[in-house]
Amino acid sequence: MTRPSRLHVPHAPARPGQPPDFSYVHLSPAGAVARPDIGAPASELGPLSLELIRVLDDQHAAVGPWNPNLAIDELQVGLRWMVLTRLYDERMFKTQRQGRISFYVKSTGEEAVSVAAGLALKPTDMLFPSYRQQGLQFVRGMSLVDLMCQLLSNTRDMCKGRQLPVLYHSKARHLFTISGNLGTQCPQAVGWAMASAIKGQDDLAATWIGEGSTAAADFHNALLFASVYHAPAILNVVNNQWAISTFQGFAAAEQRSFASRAPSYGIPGLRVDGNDYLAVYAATRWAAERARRGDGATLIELVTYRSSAHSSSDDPSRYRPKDEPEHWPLGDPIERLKQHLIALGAWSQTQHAALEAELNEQLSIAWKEAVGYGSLSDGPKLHSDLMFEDVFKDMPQNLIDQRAQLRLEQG
Amino acid sequence: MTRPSRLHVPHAPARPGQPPDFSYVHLSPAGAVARPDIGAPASELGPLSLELIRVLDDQHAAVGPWNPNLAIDELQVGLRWMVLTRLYDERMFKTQRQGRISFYVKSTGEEAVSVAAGLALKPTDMLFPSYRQQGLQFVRGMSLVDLMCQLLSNTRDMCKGRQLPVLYHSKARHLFTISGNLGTQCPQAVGWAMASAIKGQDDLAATWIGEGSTAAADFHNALLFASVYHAPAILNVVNNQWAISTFQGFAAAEQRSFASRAPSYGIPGLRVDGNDYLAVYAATRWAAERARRGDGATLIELVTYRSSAHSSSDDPSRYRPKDEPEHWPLGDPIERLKQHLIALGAWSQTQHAALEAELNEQLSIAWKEAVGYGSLSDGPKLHSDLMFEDVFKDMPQNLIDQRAQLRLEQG
Amino acid sequence: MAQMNMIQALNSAMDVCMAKDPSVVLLGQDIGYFGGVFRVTDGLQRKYGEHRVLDTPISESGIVAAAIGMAVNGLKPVAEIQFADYIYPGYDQIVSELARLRYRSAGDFPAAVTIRTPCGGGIHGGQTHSQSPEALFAHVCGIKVVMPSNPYDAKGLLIAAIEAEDPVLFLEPKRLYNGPFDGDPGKPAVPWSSHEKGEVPEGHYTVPLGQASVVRSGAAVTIITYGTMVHVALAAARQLDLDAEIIDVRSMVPLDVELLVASVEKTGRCLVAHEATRFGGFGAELAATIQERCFWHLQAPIERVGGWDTPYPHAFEWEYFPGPQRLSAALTRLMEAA
Amino acid sequence: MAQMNMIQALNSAMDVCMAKDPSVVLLGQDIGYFGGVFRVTDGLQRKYGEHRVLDTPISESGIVAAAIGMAVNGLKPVAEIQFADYIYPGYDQIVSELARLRYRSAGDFPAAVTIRTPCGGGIHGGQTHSQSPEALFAHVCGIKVVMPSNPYDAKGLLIAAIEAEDPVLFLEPKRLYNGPFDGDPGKPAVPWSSHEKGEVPEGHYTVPLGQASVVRSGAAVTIITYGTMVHVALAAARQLDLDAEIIDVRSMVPLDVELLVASVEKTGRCLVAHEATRFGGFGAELAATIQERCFWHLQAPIERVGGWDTPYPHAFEWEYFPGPQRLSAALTRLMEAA
Ligand SMILES: Cc1ncc(C[n+]2csc(CCOP(=O)(O)OP(=O)(O)O)c2C)c(N)n1
Ligand SMILES: Cc1ncc(C[n+]2csc(CCOP(=O)(O)OP(=O)(O)O)c2C)c(N)n1
Ligand SMILES: [Mg+2]
Ligand SMILES: [Mg+2]
Repeated sequence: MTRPSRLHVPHAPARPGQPPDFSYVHLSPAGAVARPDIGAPASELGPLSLELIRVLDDQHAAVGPWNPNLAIDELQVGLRWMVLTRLYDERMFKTQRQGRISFYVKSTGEEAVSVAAGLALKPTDMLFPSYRQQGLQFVRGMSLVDLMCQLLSNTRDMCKGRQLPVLYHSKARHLFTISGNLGTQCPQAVGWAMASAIKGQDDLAATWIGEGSTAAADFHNALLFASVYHAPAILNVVNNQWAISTFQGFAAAEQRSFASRAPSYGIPGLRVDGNDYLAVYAATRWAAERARRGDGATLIELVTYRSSAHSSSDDPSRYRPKDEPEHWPLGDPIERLKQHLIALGAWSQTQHAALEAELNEQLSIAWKEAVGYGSLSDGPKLHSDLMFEDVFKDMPQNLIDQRAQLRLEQG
Repeated sequence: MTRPSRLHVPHAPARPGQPPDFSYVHLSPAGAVARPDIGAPASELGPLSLELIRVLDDQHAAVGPWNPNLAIDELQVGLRWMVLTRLYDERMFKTQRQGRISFYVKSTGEEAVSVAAGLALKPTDMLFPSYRQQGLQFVRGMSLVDLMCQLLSNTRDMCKGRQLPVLYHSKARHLFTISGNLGTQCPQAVGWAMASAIKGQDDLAATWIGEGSTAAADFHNALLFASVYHAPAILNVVNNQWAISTFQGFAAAEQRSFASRAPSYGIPGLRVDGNDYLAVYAATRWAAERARRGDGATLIELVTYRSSAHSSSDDPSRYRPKDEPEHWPLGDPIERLKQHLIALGAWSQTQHAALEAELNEQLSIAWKEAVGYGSLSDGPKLHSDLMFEDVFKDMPQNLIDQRAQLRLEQG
Repeated sequence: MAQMNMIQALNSAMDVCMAKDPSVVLLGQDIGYFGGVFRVTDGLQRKYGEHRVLDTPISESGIVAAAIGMAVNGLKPVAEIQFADYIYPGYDQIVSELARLRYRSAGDFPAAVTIRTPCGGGIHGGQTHSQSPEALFAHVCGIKVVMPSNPYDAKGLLIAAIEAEDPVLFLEPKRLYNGPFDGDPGKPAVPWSSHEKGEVPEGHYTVPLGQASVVRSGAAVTIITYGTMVHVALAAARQLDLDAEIIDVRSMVPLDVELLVASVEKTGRCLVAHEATRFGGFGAELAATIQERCFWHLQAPIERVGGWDTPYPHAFEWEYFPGPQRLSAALTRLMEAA
Repeated sequence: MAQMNMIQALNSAMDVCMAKDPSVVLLGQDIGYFGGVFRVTDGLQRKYGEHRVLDTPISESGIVAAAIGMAVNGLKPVAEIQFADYIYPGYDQIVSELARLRYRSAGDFPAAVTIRTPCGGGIHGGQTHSQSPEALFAHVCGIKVVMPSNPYDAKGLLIAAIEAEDPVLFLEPKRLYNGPFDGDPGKPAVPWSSHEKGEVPEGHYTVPLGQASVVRSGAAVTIITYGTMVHVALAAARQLDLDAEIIDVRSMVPLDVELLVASVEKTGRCLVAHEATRFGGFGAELAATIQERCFWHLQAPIERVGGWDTPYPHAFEWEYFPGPQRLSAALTRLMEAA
């Protein structure tokens, strides 16, 4: 240590006490990025990984070649699910604060990422989310009560009490079981897609991973296998700028976008405004059609911002400026779609307030029902015998014995 | 399985019985690729990862901006080490066939990859090779006897009998211990380089990995950490077209070069004619200077061809055309440097034959000495007590007991 | 019945399964065109096509992850890891994912992947081609662990593994591929054709997972072992002319505890042996369980024999390997203990 | 002496080492600016600069590999894995590389990396924030494995680990970070300040690796355990009013066999307990060794208590956890056996 270190250490753009700074986020004007043919070779699509696909402009109009031209009612459905996602998040976070559930993760500010993508896909496409895409659960028709019961680990918990809150799944709705281990779902999704191709199915697999988690080797594996076998998959990187306290530069994105990882594997990479409902929808559609044609996988980087804490265990004021969220240059996805609908004359503040009231009412009713099925602390509880099931298809002797032992312990 | 599979399955360009086909190897003419400033930002260096840096042209002249302008004696030294590498490989392979050593790996056709790079670096730069860069051992001054003793696992084996043949190391010569596990050395090299930067050292780390092994997650980790911390490292991908029976397309290179993996992490990627001594030398120098200036890592893809079997356990005629080696478009690295020297009037066939005779004589003498120190089957043997050493710094009780037990067993 | 070595028996198992069930697919490094570095998948790509026998990149974690995804989408993947020593890059996908999917999804997303991999030493492979990592998987809940000791069991167990609805780690003692091996490298190699377990039916049959087998019955002592060591134990018992009962565990998970207990209750003495490193090896679980269950029947402490607590060194292969001598010494201690 | 909880004690250990030796560097996810999700590295980046306390990408294999390279280049890296449950992506670099470098290079390239990671359950973390993977490392030759049960030992062992010339896996029972825990989640939390082992010297001292400690001496039975379970064992012995000798293993590798043997020879009865899954757990090695060494002194079979052979389920945390009741039942069996 005689000479000073010349190691490069990435610096978060701003820490507490400093002014927020998003100058590092490269923006393209809405409508400015070309929309290549769906069948174009990946080698011609490099620029898409560096520019930013946007549809909604500052005047709330939908512009440019990526405009998916959705019907009014489709837009309203999207808005509804996004609002539900946000209200659900707020409600459940509060519930955690009150000690009713052990843990919670909000997706505030990232609702378009899941809702728009979810609606752009077919119901039989298989989804492999991370823990921050609850919008997918809603658009796939999961009931509020079912989701809440999972959070409560109660007698109706789809996971039979085995998973942390928010790690939902549904076989019927083609929603894969969410892992607590970051990144593992990505190459699994590619494997699923490979099987789809082998079986001659029309279905694709879509997966979501946080930008911080792209550092995990599994992300590389996903790109690699998708590249080799042209798997019909969509790999979504949700770049919400933060991985707990660590900013995106530590996932090797100080110099290049996450989307640009894809072209180096011969896969198109699209960098998309993740807070622009229409852009997310359009990019997902483009990638889905490409996959269904047999042209393989696409990586979509969704540039967005995690406006809340990482989880109920986190306090972001320790590592980023308190007012950083307000400075995020891509705005709020709900507000933007809402203003677009208002600009189209198809929505109003009154309607919006009514929607919120309606959904809040639904949440209250659902919550009442859900807690009736018990929680970790009160009410009916799952039988602890369940702990020994599903380790294997058939329970082996050691688990039968241990189940008996536990029953004895419990008197 | 009702509909036919639409999975894409990469196909080797040619299998036994088919005519060799290297049309997939994209070539640039010698001298045609520009040599950017060493300090140029990675974002401007994209094309270098797709073109092919070459210096020696078909008339055996050194041309273009990448010509390192080496002195005649430097070229002769390079030739000498390459010839030694080849003769050593041939001799040791035969030895394996005769049952004197248990296993061997040749680097035939890839001698420039290690010799030119080794000579372009400083002796204190730390090298993290794979099992196919024996040229590095020679240029770093390892003695023939020492290397042979390792192959023989004899009483002078630097590994004390613990490693398979060819997994050499030397602390004094800054040659890291070679792993049997593919790819692990790459992120280790980056860690070494990070430490170099932290300590303010001038030394860099260089590592070599086979193109098939770039599929290993460790390769991604190496790029990632090199990118984040601007580690002074050179990551060499030795693309010798084959990974045992598997051709390079299965490492996701059907559509893009291996070098192009680097720019997506903000690192320059150079695609280099690996059979062109001068091109390898010049590219390594460029990357080394860049690293020493503090501009971080470079990935160098060395396009070459594994002309022999994968190892002494392999029979390539089972999976590729017998005459494939003769069709390799980039020729033989030794022949090319030799012809260049002849064209310069600084070498002759007679001199070459004399060199071979001299080196063969050295090999004979060294081998005689080495076998004198024993082999797996004959002569003096390592004491089996050594098996229990170096598991830990100090031998724990269980190993002391087991050593005693073995001594008893042996009577 | 046909004569098969273990390679042929394993090949036949996969052939039978692929013929019967179109959802069975194979994937792994060099397994397709080339038929695998040990030729276990030889001819299967030619027969079933390259969409059912997939060559893969050199990424063990990618292979396991892809197999999981395929299984979730209704295929029955059989993944080969070229050597057990190279399974660790895939350890996370096996331990955190494959083994836990059924559990965490309450039965909704099981993934019945079979992972085949050659293990064990005795072929001068050095420390990276000789390992026996069964203990590192047996402790993980949710994956079955199997190791055959002969061609008949190999085929029957592999078919059972592929047909099982659980993930299975299938360890193949590579030293037994071509013939039984009694631990003496000096002796000429013996082919399976000279062994009764080299008689293998051509068609479909299973050897159930979770059942140990009595390889030889006896009254003086019980030797509990598996894989290559089954043959070494036979040789040691023969050498000592000992009336040993030798049990081939076959399935480490689930473990056939009752069979082991019954034997030790009968003999009162027990030796546990495996090739893997002794400290923290699977033998510890066997010894711990046997002493719990058979304590009052034991006439001597249970002996545990294994590889030493070091990596498997290239030059000391036979000093490392727990051969007949090490077994005999332990058996002698065991019989002499009063 | 100062009062420290385990977090402060660990922080102080690193502080002492960094102040003394400029080659000590820390790396891990969120450990720098933020000070770690459990705040174990709080303030160290501010004090020693961002070139010695490095935030890293979310790649456990990359972290271990980089630490190896740093160690080879003369630094003394202390890597944090955010939860032990997330160590598996780094398993290959630990098992195939870190643990074997000294061996395969015949002593030329040792890599003395310390890997710190919080382990164990009891904080409602579900199956991915509760695991105790010590057995998966103890079987691997070449890496020491350590787990403290109190702040005093935590600091002394961590300094010893960082100063050791061998790689060390340092497991931190996260349930003990803020106070001792006797296994009853209903009771109010107790801070370390009320415990004698919460008295921790500010400066440098070591607790040697490889030495177990007698936490409480007794004559009736020996309880061998470590981590959180040390406190549960104390509670169970108290509840049963049993003259139990309780041994805190502290180092699983190397293991202080003689201390354990001496105790069991004295008491003639032995219970082995840990939080990890029982099957194939480290308790199996303890039980197997004790029965080998103490067979003639044993008056009853060794009892083994652990977590069940299932993943650690979120809703059944306390039914899974081997609490005082499970221990008491085992102790009662053990004392009643004749
Ligand atoms: C393999 C693994 N390593 C570490 C963790 C701990 N961890 C949980 S969330 C998180 C940050 C993830 O950030 P990012 O991928 O950006 O997703 P985001 O939370 O922003 O949605 C970390 C490090 C984990 N769950 N799994
Ligand atoms: C992790 C790991 N997986 C598999 C292997 C088996 N293996 C040894 S060499 C090899 C092929 C490597 O090919 P490549 O990286 O192209 O290097 P080359 O042999 O061509 O120099 C394989 C699969 C291994 N050694 N390590
Ligand atoms: Mg993030
Ligand atoms: Mg190769």
